[in-house]
Amino acid sequence: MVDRTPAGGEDAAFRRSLLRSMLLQRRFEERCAEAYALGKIGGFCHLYIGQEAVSTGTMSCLRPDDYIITTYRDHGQALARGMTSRSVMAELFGRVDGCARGKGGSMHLFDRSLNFLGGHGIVGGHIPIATGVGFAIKYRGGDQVCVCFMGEAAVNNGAFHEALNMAGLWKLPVIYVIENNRYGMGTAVERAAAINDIYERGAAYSMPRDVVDGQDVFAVRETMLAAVERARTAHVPTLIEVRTYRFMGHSMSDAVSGTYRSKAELDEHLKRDPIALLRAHLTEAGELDDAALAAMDAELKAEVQDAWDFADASPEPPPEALWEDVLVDTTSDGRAA
Amino acid sequence: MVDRTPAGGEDAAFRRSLLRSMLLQRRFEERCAEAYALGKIGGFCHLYIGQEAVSTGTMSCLRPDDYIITTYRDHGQALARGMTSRSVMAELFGRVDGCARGKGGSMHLFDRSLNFLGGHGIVGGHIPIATGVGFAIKYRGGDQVCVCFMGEAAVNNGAFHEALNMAGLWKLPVIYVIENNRYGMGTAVERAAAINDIYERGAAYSMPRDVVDGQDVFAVRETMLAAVERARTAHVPTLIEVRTYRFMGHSMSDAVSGTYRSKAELDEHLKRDPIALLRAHLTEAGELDDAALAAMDAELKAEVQDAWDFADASPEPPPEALWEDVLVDTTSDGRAA
Amino acid sequence: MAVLTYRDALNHALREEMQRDDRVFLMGEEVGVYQGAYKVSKGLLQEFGEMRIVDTPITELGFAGVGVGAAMVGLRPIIEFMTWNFALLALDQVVNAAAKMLYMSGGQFPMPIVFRGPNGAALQLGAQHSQAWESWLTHIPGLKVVAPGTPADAKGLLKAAIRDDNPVMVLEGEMLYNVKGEVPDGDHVVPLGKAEVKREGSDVSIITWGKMVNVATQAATQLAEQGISAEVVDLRTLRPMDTEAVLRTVGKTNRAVVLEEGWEVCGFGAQVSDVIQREAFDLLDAPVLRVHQADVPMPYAKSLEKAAKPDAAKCIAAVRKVLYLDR
Amino acid sequence: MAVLTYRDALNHALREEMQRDDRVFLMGEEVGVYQGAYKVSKGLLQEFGEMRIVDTPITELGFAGVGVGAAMVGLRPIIEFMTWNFALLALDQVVNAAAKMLYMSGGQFPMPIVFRGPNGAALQLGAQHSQAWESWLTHIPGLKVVAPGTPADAKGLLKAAIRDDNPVMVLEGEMLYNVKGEVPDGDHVVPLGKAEVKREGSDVSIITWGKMVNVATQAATQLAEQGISAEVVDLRTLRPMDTEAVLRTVGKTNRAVVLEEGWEVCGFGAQVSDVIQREAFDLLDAPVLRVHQADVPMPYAKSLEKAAKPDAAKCIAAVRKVLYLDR
Ligand SMILES: Cc1ncc(C[n+]2csc(CCOP(=O)(O)OP(=O)(O)O)c2C)c(N)n1
Ligand SMILES: Cc1ncc(C[n+]2csc(CCOP(=O)(O)OP(=O)(O)O)c2C)c(N)n1
Ligand SMILES: [Mg+2]
Ligand SMILES: [Mg+2]
Repeated sequence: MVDRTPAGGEDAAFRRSLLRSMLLQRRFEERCAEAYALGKIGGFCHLYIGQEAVSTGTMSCLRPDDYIITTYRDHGQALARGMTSRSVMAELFGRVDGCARGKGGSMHLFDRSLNFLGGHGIVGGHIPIATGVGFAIKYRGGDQVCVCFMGEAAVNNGAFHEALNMAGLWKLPVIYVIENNRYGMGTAVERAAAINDIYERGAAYSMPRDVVDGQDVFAVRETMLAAVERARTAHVPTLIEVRTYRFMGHSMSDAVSGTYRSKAELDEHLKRDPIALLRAHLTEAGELDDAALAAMDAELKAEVQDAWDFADASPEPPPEALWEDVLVDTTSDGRAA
Repeated sequence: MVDRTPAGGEDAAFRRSLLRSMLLQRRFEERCAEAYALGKIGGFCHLYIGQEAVSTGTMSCLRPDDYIITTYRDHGQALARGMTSRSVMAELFGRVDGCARGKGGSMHLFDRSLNFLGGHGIVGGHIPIATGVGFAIKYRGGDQVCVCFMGEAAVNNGAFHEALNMAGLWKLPVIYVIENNRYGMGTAVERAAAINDIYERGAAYSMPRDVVDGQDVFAVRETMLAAVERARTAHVPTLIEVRTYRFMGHSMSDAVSGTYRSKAELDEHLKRDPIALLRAHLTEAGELDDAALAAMDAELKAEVQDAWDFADASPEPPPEALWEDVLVDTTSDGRAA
Repeated sequence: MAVLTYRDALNHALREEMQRDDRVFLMGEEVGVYQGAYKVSKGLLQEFGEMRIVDTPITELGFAGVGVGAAMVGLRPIIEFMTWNFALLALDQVVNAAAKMLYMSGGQFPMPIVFRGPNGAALQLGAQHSQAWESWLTHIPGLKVVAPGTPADAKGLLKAAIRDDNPVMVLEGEMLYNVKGEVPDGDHVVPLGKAEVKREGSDVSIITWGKMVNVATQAATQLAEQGISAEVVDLRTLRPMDTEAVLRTVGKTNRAVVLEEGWEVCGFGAQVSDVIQREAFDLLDAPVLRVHQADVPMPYAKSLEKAAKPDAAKCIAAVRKVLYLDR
Repeated sequence: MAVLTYRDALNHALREEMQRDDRVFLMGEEVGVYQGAYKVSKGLLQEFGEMRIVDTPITELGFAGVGVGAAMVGLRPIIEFMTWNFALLALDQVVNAAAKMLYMSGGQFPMPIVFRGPNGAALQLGAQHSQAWESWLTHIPGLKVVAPGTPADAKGLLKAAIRDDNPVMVLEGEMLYNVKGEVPDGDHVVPLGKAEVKREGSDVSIITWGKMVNVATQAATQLAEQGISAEVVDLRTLRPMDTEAVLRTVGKTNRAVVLEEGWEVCGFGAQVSDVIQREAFDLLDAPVLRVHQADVPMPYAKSLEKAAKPDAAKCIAAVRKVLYLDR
């Protein structure tokens, strides 16, 4: 898990930990593409490359007892939250040591111990669930927050509207993070939403709102810290539009550019690689030299290789697993049903 | 059908026709309450009393080839559009001469010849349908408009959001009329919507919007005329919040006041009876004297009595009607399937 | 034993379980200030306050999802649908979230949530307000589905549903809310998954559930006058179905009629029929017959509605046919 | 006859019907600029333009309703669901609007609309993306439901669906899109409501539809090697079902296995089984058996997914059981 801001502000070690978190996601996703090509990962696989500052920036503002919920594009957030490369990779490989015992797959990463409430596959479907988590926090009088990630295309969906209206009405500690990467599959945001400034949708729910550069991890942090503070202390929800870009295709079956976006547009955005930006910042500030970076990178590559080997060696779930986890056989007092 | 504004402006006869339309609805609904108590009308029955200026004001701005779609609270709009008291009452009585042959009932009034696309029972469900009608108008290059009535509680529903986003995005000639009568069943608007100025929801869809006093038929007309003009000439949708009040309970099984609103509040609103306001206006302007009013009222009462008698005499649908209208047996070229 | 209405039986179940466990809350349209669209939650807002009796906007999909989220992190929501007709809008949350969360998380997130409300037709509510959803709900692994037909079962099954750590759908009946019956005193819990023989008989089995239990009993009474002894088996829980009880009664009578409120095609009756022909083929003296709603949207007109609905007369006709007394 | 993929067969049907009738348009997610999530609509935007090939926001409920509205006033929409899994969100429009409009308007508003898209599981898409919905859809009066299993039927049934004045649900198969087959030249229309014997046989009938047609044929081929002659009946249209064809094959073989992709409980197979036992009780030499998905949400892991899905081996096992060759 990304370390939280040490009390009293940030330091160089902390900033390096942000880079480390982002770079891990990048290296992990690169290997996923490879594993997918080799048929080790199946089904749909949506990579997070280009958006790493959003996950890392956000997670760095959260406490261990806060909650996170997200979409099918969930590898980056899972890692940034502290799920191990091993447990994620094994899940992607459909193996028994995966975080969901191989039954969830790429789109459905879960980790109860980290309050990571899953990747969800129905666009919009997890947004009311996040509102429900916020409701539960308030119900119990807690000061946790729930962060709900979604793509910009989800904001046109009815579930978004219903969920944000309730959060606004009831004042629930939920932070809705719109990762505006400009496309929902092949549909540009302007071709799907009647307004282009997505964050203005918050007005319809009298919800504090903000828009932030998603390639700048510090900017994400700053916006997020304010939102977390509001949620924690006053149970006020926030809608944050994070402007980012996906460097890969929508999923592994989608070409990186061509049909719905031009190579030129992609190249333009590649110039603002969040990892390169952070690295440059740290280098300029003298907080990271080439050797340290190389060491970090080597270490992360090794970590991902280890995860790959681990996943590869992990067995397929046993046949009886098919029938397990459909229902539990307990009741509210923990007794057998 | 309410006469449309004669070219060159309104005259006294026209204004009296507005009163006549509103008063017809009032007298009709009063008898519905009676018929319901006698068991002649069954199921759910939602009266329109108090909101007549909305239906009449709106319909008076429309052409015969425009489209209307609405909710279960549809008697007033059906009459204002020109459906006969007979065909509506017979439908409420569940008889074969009803507008839907007795198969629809109070919540599902339809009249194809008047482009009256029905009362619909699922809150929010008809809003995307209205968007689809707007789409069809644009598809054919027509200059009709589609008016979609809904209660203020519907604006929190996902279907509303999805439908208005598409109408805003695609610029469709649909006018969404929110009849804000302050309650969705027993839930006051402030307890259901995160913002109180419902019309501001239009901002989320970059849609022209307006709010208007729904007890003043002229105000409704003025706002509506502008919206119709925009829709007809430029295919621009509009969201209009009409502030009104329902003088009766939500449906026949709901007390007029007590649980969720006070008698005092109701009484306050009764002072702004739209019919009384219009009558006073006409009287002051010397456009209507007591005798004319009495004659109009007598005539309308007779019309409703005639409708009642007609409905009462109309047979129950024949047994074979049960199996009819499930499917048609034709194909696109009008041939038998 | 006290005599209670079905409505009060549900109300008592809610109250008792909310007193027993402060993780339990009720959420839905008009459950609070309005005291319930059908008054099932009467008095509960006053007793438990706004945080536990929660009025929602008209957002079935949204508040079903709120329930799922709350259940994921340890609360025990009861989500009331004003009627199951409106739940259609919420089924993505029921099917894709509530039913699958445990499975797709590899066992990490149990889903202790109840979805409840009246199912099926009341009187003259027309096509959009008169549907019975047991067929759709029972199709889905990961859900349990109950349909109490009496006040005692309403209380006992709802209490069991609230205590169960799985998503349980409770299909009530608007037309049942005023029906009275004896309800055992004390902490009356009816185990999920157990059918009950509501009336013993030897010539034919009428297998049914929910609102149709009373119809079956009426039919059996009239059949007795014709010298026909019908056993009425109330499944009570549809998923998981008590197959043993079904086979037991068919083993006894060798003839079965399945009576249900909803439509024919893929109705739950089809499943019952399929199970019987498969598991008790050699025991059957006649094919399993079914009684169900006419295969049309529900009409409004009184006479048509009556013709569309299953009733005791139609049930009796099927029984006579399964006994080869009539064609 | 040309050899086409199932995908191209659908594409040709769309193109030909859009050329034939300018009231026909296609609407859905990614149908235009992206050329279809599964490329079924490839080239159509270029040919017909933006008004007739319409990309939508991710709003299944909303754009299904847009289709309903357009159909009410005289257009003939084809609504593509990227997959039927997402259509779950739109079912209120399908069930409460499209299926009921004609009835509740007393016959005034026919609903010439097609809802189509891939149904059921592809490969390793997990619990939320792998569902087969025929059971739910066939439950609803007012709808027609087809499930083509071959390129020829894909083209012919889609064309018939587009021309029909009723709401027709077309259940395609993602796993079928690349399958090739002969498609009759010219205006090939397959009438709705007619099953087809895809392979003649005399010992047992395998009754199936959609994606499972190929599985049944494979099974029949392997059974032939075991000396068992299996007839494969492809229902093609599920609602209305071709009951005559079902009874004809059962009359011939006296034994039936129903093979379906989806879950057991209230699956469409239960309805088929119920109809057979009811209408052909005396013709049956053994109970009707069913082959279907394991009664669990679809797991992601390859081996578990394979175990969950119906396949030729499972079908063969059921056939041998229905012939009393195995227990
Ligand atoms: C309800 C629903 N409709 C359609 C899909 C198919 N689908 C999966 S992802 C996606 C695009 C989502 O875009 P966005 O929300 O911007 O997220 P991103 O993929 O860009 O992260 C679509 C249409 C789905 N999963 N759920
Ligand atoms: C989806 C759905 N949920 C619940 C209901 C039950 N219901 C019928 S009317 C109504 C209140 C609607 O209020 P509003 O939209 O303000 O319209 P009004 O009745 O005031 O005209 C409710 C909750 C329904 N018909 N549909
Ligand atoms: Mg996006
Ligand atoms: Mg209202």
